[in-house]
Amino acid sequence: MTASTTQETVRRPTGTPLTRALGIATLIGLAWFVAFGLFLSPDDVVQKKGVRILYLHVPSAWLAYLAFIVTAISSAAYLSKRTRSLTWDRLAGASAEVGVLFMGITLLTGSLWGRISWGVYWVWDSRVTTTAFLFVTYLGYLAVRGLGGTHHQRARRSAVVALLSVLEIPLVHFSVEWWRPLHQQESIANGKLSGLMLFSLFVGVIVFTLMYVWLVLHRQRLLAMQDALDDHGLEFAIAERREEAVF
Amino acid sequence: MEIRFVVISYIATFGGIGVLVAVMLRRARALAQRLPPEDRPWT
Amino acid sequence: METDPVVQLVDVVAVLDRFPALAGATLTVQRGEIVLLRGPNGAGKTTLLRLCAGLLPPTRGSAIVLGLDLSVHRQAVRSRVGLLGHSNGLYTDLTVSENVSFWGATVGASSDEIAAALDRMGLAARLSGVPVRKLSAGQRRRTALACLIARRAELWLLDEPHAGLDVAGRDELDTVLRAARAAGATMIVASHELDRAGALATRMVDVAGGQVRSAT
Amino acid sequence: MNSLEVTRLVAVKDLRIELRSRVLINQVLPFAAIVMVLFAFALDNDGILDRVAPGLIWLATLFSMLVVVQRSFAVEAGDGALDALRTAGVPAQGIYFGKAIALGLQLMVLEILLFGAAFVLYNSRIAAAAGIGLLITSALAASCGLGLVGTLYGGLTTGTKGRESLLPLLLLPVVAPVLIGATRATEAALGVGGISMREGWAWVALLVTYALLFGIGGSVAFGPLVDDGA
Repeated sequence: MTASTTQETVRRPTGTPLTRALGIATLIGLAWFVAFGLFLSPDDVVQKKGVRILYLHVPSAWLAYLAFIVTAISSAAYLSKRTRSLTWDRLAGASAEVGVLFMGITLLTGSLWGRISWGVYWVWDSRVTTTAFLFVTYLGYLAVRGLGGTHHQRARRSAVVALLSVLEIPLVHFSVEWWRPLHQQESIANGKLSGLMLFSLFVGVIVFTLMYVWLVLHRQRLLAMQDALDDHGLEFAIAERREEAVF
Repeated sequence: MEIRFVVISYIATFGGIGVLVAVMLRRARALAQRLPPEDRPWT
Repeated sequence: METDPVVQLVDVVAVLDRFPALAGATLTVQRGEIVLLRGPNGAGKTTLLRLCAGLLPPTRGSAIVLGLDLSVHRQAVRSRVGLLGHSNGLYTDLTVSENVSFWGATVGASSDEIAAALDRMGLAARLSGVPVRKLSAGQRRRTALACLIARRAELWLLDEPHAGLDVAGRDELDTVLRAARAAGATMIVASHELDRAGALATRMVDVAGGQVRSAT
Repeated sequence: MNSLEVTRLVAVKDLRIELRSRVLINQVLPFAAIVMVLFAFALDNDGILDRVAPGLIWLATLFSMLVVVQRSFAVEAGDGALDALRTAGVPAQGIYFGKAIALGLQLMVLEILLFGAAFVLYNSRIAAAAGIGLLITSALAASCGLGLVGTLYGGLTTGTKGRESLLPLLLLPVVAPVLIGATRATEAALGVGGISMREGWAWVALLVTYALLFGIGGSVAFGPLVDDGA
């Protein structure tokens, strides 16, 4: 490895040609998406400008759920003996972090949109409530990841908590649904959106998914570097510890 | 009011993601200084 | 002589929250031996005992206790060793006999066995109905040892057993340990009390920097 | 040593410790009672207390439960007994169900007091004779669920530094279905909130499902969560 390439990889430590291409595609997509979402698409007849928030809201919600599904699957993969690898654990953690971010965005944009369309920031609708619970649950998951211990201790503990959260979600969802059966009408399903609006939404989902993949890849590599650094610290600490011995 | 809310949404969303990306990349660069390249098998 | 090793550690590394408390420890203990670990604070004595008790896994190296590999069968090892650490592991709101019965019951000990355990520690008569909260430090230590006996521990791991006891308590403890030695118990004892524990031990080893050397 | 035997042993041990130390009676019950009184101050409005009583009862149960769970594991961690239980090689399922049973029973005592308090302070009355059965069944099912979940997350947050503050964050979102279900069932039994008796029983079914799911999940998860060494 030459000095110049080392320099290069230090400057872009978690990037590869593939992620760079992905990143560029995401950026172009985002520019396009913002242009459509903010300027090119028309106002909705009923929701007026409020519909532009939906272009953010729906893709973030989709991504948050996708992220939590990925967390659950990677946690299960870590716990299974055949596929036990810290890579799964880091993927679960990275995905949960990105998921929490997108879920926060979902709640924020949702309440702003609600203020415009319903006149209130918050309604105790079942979907909103479940989402809020999910948000808090995954904040708890991230806190559990930070509890310390060796890498495998962290991995096992957080994987178990992630799977327990999966157990919890349907229970919360059904009880809340049953508690408040009233639904706000779905804005997409009732066919009021024009073709261009639907197209903007579609672009949003695609671009946000690309962004998710980029974020998770980088975050996961960052976590791997962190773990590797800890391991090096351990090698060093063992040597240092052995030096201590004066018999 | 609507315009204001729309703008807030867009700024918050992309601002939030932007901050995460900036923090991540800065942290990655700091770590890379202290790690040999073989710990980054993807490069 | 190399017939019945109870503990066989080879180059064991054990990590506590990133810190390698054991950094290549090697130790063999035969049945019936009473090994004294000596060394400064932070040398790794407590971690060595906790490792042998199956409370933490070896990060590297091979650790075999009672013929079972600690990286695989820690659960099985746990039920056959007894660790008496800095704390006694007693329920302070329960009485002496309730504590001993509880721990005895975890291995299915009969009431006769529990009575015998109390008796051997001199706890049978007056003290058995007293809540542990009201006992002196020495009496608590004896109760904890009675729990080990009731649990039929084959290997005793004692971490600073004399710590926190007054002279009378230490004498009491020594009597009890000597009796256990006579009964053929296998023990690993970590202690700073070289004169007391040394008199008891059949062998001494030095622990320093997470490693073990035979004492010269 | 089979798990069933350990379950009995641990449950009896925990309840005996509770009887000796009287933490539930001397500290938790007065706390729950004062919460009920404070609710009355906060919601001082004609007719409101009567209507929201079921929710308040269960909310007070949840908050008191946090204290009871912490106590249940403080007993183990205090003198290193949790380490001792680990070294004893006792099956984790036994510890889990034993502690959950003890916790559930303590919660039932708590609920009886809270219902009594609602009866006196909020003037709550059971609507019909059929309400008694519904009330008892829902309280039983809810206590089981709460005991199982509380033990699970209590075990995770026991031990090393500063974990105790994590308990409410992890536990409160998970017990939301119990809060909803038990409150609706109690409303049906007390004849407030316009919930029919049949609907009340449906909520009990949810509570039972909850307890079953977390009983199964917890029996698998408790061991790995409490035993850190792997």
